[in-house]
Amino acid sequence: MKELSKTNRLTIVVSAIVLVFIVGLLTLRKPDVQYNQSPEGMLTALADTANYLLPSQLKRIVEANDGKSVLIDVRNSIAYGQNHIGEAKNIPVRELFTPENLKFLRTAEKNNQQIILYGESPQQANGAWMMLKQTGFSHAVMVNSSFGALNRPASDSIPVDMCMLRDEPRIDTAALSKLRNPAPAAEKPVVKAAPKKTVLPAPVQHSSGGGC
Amino acid sequence: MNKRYLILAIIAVAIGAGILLLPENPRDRELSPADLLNAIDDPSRFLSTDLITDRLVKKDPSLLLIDVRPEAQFKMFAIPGAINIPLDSLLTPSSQAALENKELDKVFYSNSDVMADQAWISAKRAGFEAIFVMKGGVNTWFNTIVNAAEPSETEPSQAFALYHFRKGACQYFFGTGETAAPVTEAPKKPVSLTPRPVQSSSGGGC
Amino acid sequence: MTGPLIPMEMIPDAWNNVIAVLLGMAFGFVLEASGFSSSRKIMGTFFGYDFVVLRVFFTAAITSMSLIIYFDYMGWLDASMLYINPYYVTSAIIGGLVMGVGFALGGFCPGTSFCGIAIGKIDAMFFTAGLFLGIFIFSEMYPLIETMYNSKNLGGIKIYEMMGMGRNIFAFLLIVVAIAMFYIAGYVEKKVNKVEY
Amino acid sequence: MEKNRRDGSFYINPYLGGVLLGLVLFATYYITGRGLGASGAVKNTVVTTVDVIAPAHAEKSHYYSKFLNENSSPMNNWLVFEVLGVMAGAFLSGTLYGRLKLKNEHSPKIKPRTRLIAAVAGGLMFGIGSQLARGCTSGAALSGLAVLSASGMITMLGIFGSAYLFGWLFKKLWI
Repeated sequence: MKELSKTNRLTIVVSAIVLVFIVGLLTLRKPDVQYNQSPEGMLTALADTANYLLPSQLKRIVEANDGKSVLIDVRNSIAYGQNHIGEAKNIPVRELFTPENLKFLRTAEKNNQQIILYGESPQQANGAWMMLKQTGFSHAVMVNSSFGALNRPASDSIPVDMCMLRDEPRIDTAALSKLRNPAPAAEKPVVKAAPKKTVLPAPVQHSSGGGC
Repeated sequence: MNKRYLILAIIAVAIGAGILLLPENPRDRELSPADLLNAIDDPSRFLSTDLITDRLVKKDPSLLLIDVRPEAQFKMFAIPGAINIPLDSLLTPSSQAALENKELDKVFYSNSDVMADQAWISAKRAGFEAIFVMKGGVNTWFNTIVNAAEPSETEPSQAFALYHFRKGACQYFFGTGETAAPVTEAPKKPVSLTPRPVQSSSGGGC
Repeated sequence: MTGPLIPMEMIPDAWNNVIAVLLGMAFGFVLEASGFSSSRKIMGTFFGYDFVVLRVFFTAAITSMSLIIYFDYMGWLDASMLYINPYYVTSAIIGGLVMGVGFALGGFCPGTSFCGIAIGKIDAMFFTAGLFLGIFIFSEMYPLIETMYNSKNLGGIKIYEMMGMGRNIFAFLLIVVAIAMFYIAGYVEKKVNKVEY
Repeated sequence: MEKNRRDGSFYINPYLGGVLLGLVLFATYYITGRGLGASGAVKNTVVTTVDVIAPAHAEKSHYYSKFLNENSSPMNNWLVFEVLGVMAGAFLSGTLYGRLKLKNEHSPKIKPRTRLIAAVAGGLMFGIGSQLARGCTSGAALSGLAVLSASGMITMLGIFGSAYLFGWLFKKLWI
């Protein structure tokens, strides 16, 4: 076993590997953004109506302008340039995590400011909002309305159609029941509350909603 | 034996102890926040209601419609052939099994876009592939397929083809249309601009 | 650069074969230089006079395992993209046992027999001839054993998942067990009579 | 040291060999995403040979046809090139350390012919086993152990366990 007594080169190689590990660990940069909420926790947050702002609530906040919140416009810069709400800052969805935007958002988060996101549609705001909510911005909320509806001069009288808090079914039940029972029989199915041509009432009862 | 070996053994154990300190990654497939943001910004996940209807009518076996609304709403009205996975139970093991199937195009829908998109983002983060969102949700589906508006005389013939396709689909789903419009063939091409997902399967489709 | 490079398409496919030859050369050099070209040196592991196989095998395993784990953590390598042999329970166990018999009889395994051929070992050449014959026989017998060959597929499962423990704990234990084995090997080697070969 | 390097009895420290082998294995994983292997090359050679001699038979067989495709020959395979490299590398090492010599290694107690018969029998068993386990010592056990795959671990235990058992049975061949 004379080869067992020769350990010089072995030591050199092992030291080199250990050196690689140490250098790697020292130079390791944590990614700027990390999840701090589990997927399951996020699903719970999605069901919390406090995370969705109604247009009327937004209006009140914009008018108060007390520095307790920052408004973020997640549409592209052209749309932002044409028109935007109040003193909104433009952060397109794709640029949400650029260093300067992150710095801005983190400052707002540190100052306990509410981060309010709105977009062309609630769906656009939702993407950006979910990203922020999952990565540690606990004060982020989204506006549950489209920009077009927000920007009406008299946003107090927002039509029901525009108020889209948590997706409501707006299907024509009359047409549906006609489909299911082609001949208008005597005994109507009692599933439908209102057989007349109407809009289904919203299943979620929101007290805060002034606009609806 | 040899002092060197003692030192080397200690180094090896130290490396092993270092491994112990590293985080386990149970969420191996989880998308990083940066990747997820890019995915969110990419609109290719949206499929139009007409495209979905076309695939439903053709009994495309590679299509799985997932209704993410609460159960009560699902029972009241749902698109034929859809299964119900309410948003809050999206990540339970039984739901994950449905999302796991790589052969199927999983299409989320809700009443409008938001909830379906929330389900999509959650599933995307968890690393699921071949998932889509039906643009407009039930509301649009209902208004375009069931309550299809008849185009006026002046509109191009494509509008009429689309209208007849919708009426035909409606009759297909519910047995009868409101008007006795003859069932015409679905347009040869997908009626919407949304491209069909690249991942094709043996199933029908276009 | 995040590996693995070829699946990530960082190296064009054309380089594939060149890389194969280079990596093969390194592999062959290390095997030969460690003494794997000599069947009697290899067999020493089973009779306790030379534990070179045990030492090389486990040192290599724990080295590359630690490298993969650390590189995965540091983001230089995506470990989830590495190929993992599917685990077919029955055929893996039977195959392992059959290979063990072949090892005891032939004194080589396929990789080392090629090293043996390269430096002119006649027994290695006969072993490789047997290898060809064995694979040919297997292919011809395949219809008979097809069901067993394909039964009980657990997919590309990891050993620690199968045992229900964490990856890091398993890796640590493997390193500790390997060092303990090296120590025992050194002890046994002293006790057993030397064999000249 | 320089003196005994050339006489063929010099081997590198086994732990150094192990660490170097680990680095090679890691490099293979890092570059190609798969491990090293050896028996796969033999399999591809067998498939090619059968395909050349009896194409109809190869086409019909369930096993050969798995590895045949119309565009490229099974010989044009990563593993085949790798094994060519292995032989080149071993030749290099053999030259460096002075081990290039035609030799039939066997125990002094047996005839050379017995050794060769045992070698063929061993190779035969190894060939069958490696196809069953979908890889040999390097392909399944070593590469599998590096990524902690279950099949690698089980195959390794199978190989070493039964080799220990049968090693004592065939002790005469070796000591």
